[in-house]
Amino acid sequence: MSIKENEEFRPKIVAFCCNWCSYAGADLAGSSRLGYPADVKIIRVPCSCRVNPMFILRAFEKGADGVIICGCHPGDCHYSTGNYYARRRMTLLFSLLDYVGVEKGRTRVEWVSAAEGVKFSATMNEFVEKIRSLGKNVRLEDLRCRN
Amino acid sequence: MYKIAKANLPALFRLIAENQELYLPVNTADQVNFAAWTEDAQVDLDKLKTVKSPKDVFFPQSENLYSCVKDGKKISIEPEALKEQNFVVFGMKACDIRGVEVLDKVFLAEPVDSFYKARRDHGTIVAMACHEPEESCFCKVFGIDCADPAADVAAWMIGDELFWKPITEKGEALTKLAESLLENADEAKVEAEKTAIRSIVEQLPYSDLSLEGWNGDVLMDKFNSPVWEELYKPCLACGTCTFVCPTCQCYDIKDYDTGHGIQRYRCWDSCMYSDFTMMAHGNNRTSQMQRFRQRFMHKLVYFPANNGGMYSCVGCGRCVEKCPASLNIVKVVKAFQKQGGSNS
Amino acid sequence: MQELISRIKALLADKTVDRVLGWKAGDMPYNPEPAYFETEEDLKDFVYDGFCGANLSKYMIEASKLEGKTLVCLKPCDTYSFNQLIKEHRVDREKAYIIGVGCKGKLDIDKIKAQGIKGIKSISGAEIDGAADTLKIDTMYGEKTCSYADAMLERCHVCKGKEHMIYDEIIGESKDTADGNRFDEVAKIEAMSPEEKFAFFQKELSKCIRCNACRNVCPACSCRKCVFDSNKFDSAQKANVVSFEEKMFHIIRAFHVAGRCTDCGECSRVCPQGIPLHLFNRKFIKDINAFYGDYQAGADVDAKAPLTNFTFDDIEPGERG
Amino acid sequence: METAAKQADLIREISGVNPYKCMKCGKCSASCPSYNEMDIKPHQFVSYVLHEDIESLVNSKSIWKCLSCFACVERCPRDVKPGKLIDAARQLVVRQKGQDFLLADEIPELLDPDIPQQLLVSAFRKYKR
Amino acid sequence: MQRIGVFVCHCGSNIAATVDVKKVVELIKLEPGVVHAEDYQYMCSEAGQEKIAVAIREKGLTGIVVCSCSPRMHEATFRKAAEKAGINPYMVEIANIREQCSWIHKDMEEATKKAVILARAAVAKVNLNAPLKPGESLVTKRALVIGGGIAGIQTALDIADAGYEVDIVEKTPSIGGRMSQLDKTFPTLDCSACILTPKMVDAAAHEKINIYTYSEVEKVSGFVGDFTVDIRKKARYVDMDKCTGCGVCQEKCPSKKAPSEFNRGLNKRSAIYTPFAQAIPNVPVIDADYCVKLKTGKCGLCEKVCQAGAIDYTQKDEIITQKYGAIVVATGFDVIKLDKYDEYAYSQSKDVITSLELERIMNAAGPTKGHLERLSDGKAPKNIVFIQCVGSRCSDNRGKSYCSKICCMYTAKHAMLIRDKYPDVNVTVFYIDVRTPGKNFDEFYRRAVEEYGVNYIKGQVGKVLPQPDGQLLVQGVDLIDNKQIKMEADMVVLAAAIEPESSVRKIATMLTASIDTNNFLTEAHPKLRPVESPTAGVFLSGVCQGPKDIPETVAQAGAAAVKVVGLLAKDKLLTNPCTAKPDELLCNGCSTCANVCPYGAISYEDKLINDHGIRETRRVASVNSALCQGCGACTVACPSGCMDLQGFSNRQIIAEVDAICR
Repeated sequence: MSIKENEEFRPKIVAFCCNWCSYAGADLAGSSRLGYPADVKIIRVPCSCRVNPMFILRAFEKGADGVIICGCHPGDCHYSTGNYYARRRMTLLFSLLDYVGVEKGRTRVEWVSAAEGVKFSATMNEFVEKIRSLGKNVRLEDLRCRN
Repeated sequence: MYKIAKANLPALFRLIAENQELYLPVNTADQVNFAAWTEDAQVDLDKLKTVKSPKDVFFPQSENLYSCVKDGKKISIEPEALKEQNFVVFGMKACDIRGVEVLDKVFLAEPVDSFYKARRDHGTIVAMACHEPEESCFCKVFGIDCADPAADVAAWMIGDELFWKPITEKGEALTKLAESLLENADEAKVEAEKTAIRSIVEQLPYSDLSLEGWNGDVLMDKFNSPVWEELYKPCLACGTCTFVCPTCQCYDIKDYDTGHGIQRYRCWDSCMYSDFTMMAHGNNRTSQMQRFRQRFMHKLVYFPANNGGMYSCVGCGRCVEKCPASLNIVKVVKAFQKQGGSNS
Repeated sequence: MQELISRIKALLADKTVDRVLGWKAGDMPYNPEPAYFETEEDLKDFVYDGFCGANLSKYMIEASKLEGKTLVCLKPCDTYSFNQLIKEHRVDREKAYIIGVGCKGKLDIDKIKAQGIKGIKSISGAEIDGAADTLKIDTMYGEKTCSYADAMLERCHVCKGKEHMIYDEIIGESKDTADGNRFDEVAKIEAMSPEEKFAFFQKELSKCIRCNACRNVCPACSCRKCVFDSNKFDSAQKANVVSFEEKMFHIIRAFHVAGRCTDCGECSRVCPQGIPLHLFNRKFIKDINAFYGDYQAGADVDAKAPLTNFTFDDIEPGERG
Repeated sequence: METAAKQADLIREISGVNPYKCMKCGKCSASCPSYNEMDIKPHQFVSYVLHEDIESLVNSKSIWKCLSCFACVERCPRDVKPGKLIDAARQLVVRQKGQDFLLADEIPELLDPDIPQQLLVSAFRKYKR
Repeated sequence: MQRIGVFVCHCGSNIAATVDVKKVVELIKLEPGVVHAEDYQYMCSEAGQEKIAVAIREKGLTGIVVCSCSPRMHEATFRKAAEKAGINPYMVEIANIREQCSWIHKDMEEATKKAVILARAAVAKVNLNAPLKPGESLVTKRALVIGGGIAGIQTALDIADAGYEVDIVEKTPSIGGRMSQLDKTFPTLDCSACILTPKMVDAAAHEKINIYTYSEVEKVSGFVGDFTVDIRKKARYVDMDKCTGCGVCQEKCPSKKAPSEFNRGLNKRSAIYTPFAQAIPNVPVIDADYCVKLKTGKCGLCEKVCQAGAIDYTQKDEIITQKYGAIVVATGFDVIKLDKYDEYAYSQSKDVITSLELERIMNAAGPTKGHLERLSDGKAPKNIVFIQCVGSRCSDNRGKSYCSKICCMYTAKHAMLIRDKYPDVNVTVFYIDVRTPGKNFDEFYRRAVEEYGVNYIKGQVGKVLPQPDGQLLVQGVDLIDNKQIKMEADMVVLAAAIEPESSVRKIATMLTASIDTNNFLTEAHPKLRPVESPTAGVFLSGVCQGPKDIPETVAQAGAAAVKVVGLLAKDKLLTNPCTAKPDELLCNGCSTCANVCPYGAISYEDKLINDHGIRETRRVASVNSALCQGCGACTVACPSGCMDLQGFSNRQIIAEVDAICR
């Protein structure tokens, strides 16, 4: 790690991207050279509906500072309905996380199509910015995993 | 015999906690449990029973055994340090102290559990008599005198005064530490209190519970009794009874991946759980009836058989109060009585 | 209660049912336990009073596997759970003979004890027939009283009503004991700052001993093997090692029963540490109602559950309804 | 004294316009009613800002000839809005002049309610020369 | 424990310039399970693949991680390579260190660090990978083409010529599409009808082609090789078998107030109509909105005059259910609505028209019988102004951000044709750029300028003002002369942007084919798979994928047909083995999973289960792996974690999460 990077808080961010739209959108951002911070690491899932709340909590447990889920736009799901289920699940989960005092903004859902490299990059930049402003996740981490 | 005004207790606690940890009953979100004393802890000495027994002071619900630290493909092992600091447990009741004696049988016998032993060696117990025993108590059944608890220090809360009697060397040392706050007292009030408590104990509904039929060579008879088939049915297979119990000592050993290595820790387990003693081939107790039977057979038959007749129930009554299905060891004992002491 | 017992006897006698699932008197005035009765002789211990709070519908999962019919006594709120279990194919309606028993609010012994009443020898006023407004409690430390309403379980203050959702017959009268808004407590927390919310739940959950009573009593938590007991998610945990695990457990448990929880309140009733666990479930219920329209799990077996349903215009995660 | 680059930045900031978006179609100049009065044409404003020649802009006749009709703003297909650039240049001049504003009571009493707020503001700037 | 080999690709300098590949190799070697790691210039090359094969042989690898470009690019390549070398192809995972690392990060240290983490996550996943075997599904040897324009017709013809059955579904009463509305075509000025009509006839006559006109796709289910489609055949009120196409009904029909769709509403047609003379099928339909009989019950004239007795007022919509192996979308385009472009006075003056309307005016079968005249007064125009890029290349919210591609050329065509036929008419074109990439395109445009004297002005029109005398005042700018121009015109032609046909959204949703923000269907890869949708078995033909001219459309139509034929030629398809799989011992039988399955792939059965010695009959879920597409909705719906997704299992994803967060 360079000294420069040490100075500021570098969050750990997990992005779950559906294979068909958002992962392709991330690829397009890449081939269009639309940058976003290296703090974001993408996990490819077939569909946003594959994202189990357990995965999200697990990420926080292990020290993630933000989790974002990206899927196809409503109506465009490769599997017709997956993102609708994901939307309801995440709506409820995020609301509960807010309710137990986890800062709003640590979790986010964004619909990014395969054609939206610009949106993908912009979303990630925005999200990283938000997480940086929120600081380290201390409310949902397992202290044993601290470095 | 010494005494200290109730109003001075905070000063006493502060003094004790100056250079050692002090555990005592603390109210957190309306529930009283043993916890470390802090300046803003809501100490509650009036509550007869803490929700959990204080056994976790000596045998924590979970504790690290050692850590494996990973560096590339190299792994090194870092043992967990043993307790080296002295500490005081204030306000344990006679039943809880018996509970610790039961744990001693398990953990201090060969092979000695070094984690437990270190805690026992460094802990000083201030026992408190039970001012107003309740209907769920049945310590008398196990020969425990809650009016005169024996530990490093015995204490009685009588009116606005706490009476203090050192018993052991550790107790004397603690008394010396607290000297400035203690004043001499005579034993008359304490004796009166003991008499009062004992008379209440006599009236307690469970005090006449008979353990007849549980001693001697009854293992197979009890084990094969059809009573279990009926008794277990309401059991939800939760671990409430186990986790509030002062004598349950089973634990599981698990690994936690911290990302930088592995922490091997042990944590309380419950014989009520379906994965208790789970092994590669499955589980040696496959039904809830068997698990239910195990718990009570252990308390009333197996443990005494191996420990000179010492039951591993102390009659604290926590399971009586907390079981979600209103099951408890008293109902078990009574059910066998009803069945008519069929031990031939 | 006599009417109930004679009816049960009749149904056992004419072999309509093979056994009865009800409550057996305990050795304290307040600790009856769920029990099976197979003969008239057994029934002498049968009791049904204000302390029979246990929701027997979950026991019907096991009873459904037995030969013949089981008569089960269900209070109005228990019938929601039973319906939900039918919906999830966990109980067999054909194996159940449901007597809808009357309910006038169930009692919480901890609330009575919290008033400093101890050494209880007997309690009168908790009987189901002609329940009194005031409980008379005879203790070793003297005669005490306590108002019935003050001794009621939290859930009875937000009673879902006196109607049974499913039954074969109803015996006894019920009363809607609601005297508060079900979502008041949730709204109070929602209004807190994130720091306050966190502190509140941190404090409550710090008491959790992971005894699993809440899960094991829950009619919605009917999994053969809970994710927290299996290695499917690498999530098998037994003890509260650090505060995260309690949060993980309670958040996921609430999520797993979201849209399925009938708000029967058993989790809060049985928690040995008095954690208000219903606050999790009720938050989900409140959100579901606000986001997707009013939904009461267990009211209608055929209704589509909110988490297996959707509309194109559902609100987006993070938005407020 | 501000450098040209700083001034160009200021213009971009005040106007909120990204001059790089311009595709040089000329629709602004095609729409402009004051086109013939102007020395620097609306579409050229963009390249002056791009080339950071703000000096010429603030000294041009154009910034005072612009009627602030916003036809170019309305019709620009690329959201570049030359009218806003012109207004920004005007503002630059006004700012340099100091506290030389119209007083509130000088605002004509009878105003067409349909006139956009922004038009009024830029008109005041313009006529307060 | 797996024996994992990690292969780090330089991708020339694409990766290696930003990611220190040597460092990645060095660090990844420290991960548990990794027994081999190396880097190479191009892993996807023959030599690169050979390196993988050698390592598998020599080091006994059981799992492979390739750190390279997106798995969407080369996952299949490396899986094949692994399979050839003897290990299960699903033991390969890709760490995407190009698109999602080297290409978006500038700092080498940072990018390298991230690449190592991504590789670590892939290693963690492979550690838990299990060999998977694809299942097989049968292919229905029939294709569906949605849209009967030139794209659809050409695709259908090419598929049918290869010997497969094809159905065309066209929502209007005739096939032909937009091309049938055109008068001439660039850059050769062929008559559009002359080259289209034979194709239409061929299609209609082809024994393998079945055309459903006046029909729409209603519902699509299934998956590649086995789609089931409901087609709604709208009530035509004319018996297709009986009608002889004599046309008497249309002549006699008293209701002649319906705007002609074919002529863009410039004139009227009868309630019973064929859209144009060469319509195929040559069978009219009755427009229920205008038919007096259907509206009031009176009239019935067409029935009386029809000697064939083909009129049937009682006809109802009919649903046809058909199975297909492949579906081609060829839904085409329309021009945008111009209501947001007030400045051009399109809605104020009849003489401001779109180019497509001009096509109809110029066409002999059009509203003016091919005479160039003003629609307001029928007079011959003297000055015509063409305005380019109306709604194209706009980044405001009024128009489209893209270039419509065909306008420059058809405007040159129009200008040239007008100057050719009416040399005294002045033609002015306002343009931003003239875009003529295409064979003989620029030559064509230059001819318009040089030979036909069309006046091209670099600049835009700001506004068109209709004058009281009916003339149009055009105010524009000449950016070269730096002059504002005010000129009179008697006709203004707007090159309005084109956009995908509005019905495509619904169709895309039914097909679960992805669609971009402009409603163009997304191709599987912008360069390498331009005629395939990311949804397997769905192909794209024509403008539904992006603006195109006719030759490009025909070329793409042929390409799509080849893809379809390639698919239909197979008897069986290998199915994706990444499907859901229940653990019967954990199943509660609650049906929650089945309730969220979009494919009806989950069923329940009563099954004797042996759960560690406890034998009982339980209601348990079972997954039909041929139907399951592997979305994973069920895995999250399942509370006990009994349902898991192969290839993306709970523990695999958790391992990735752990590796990333550590």
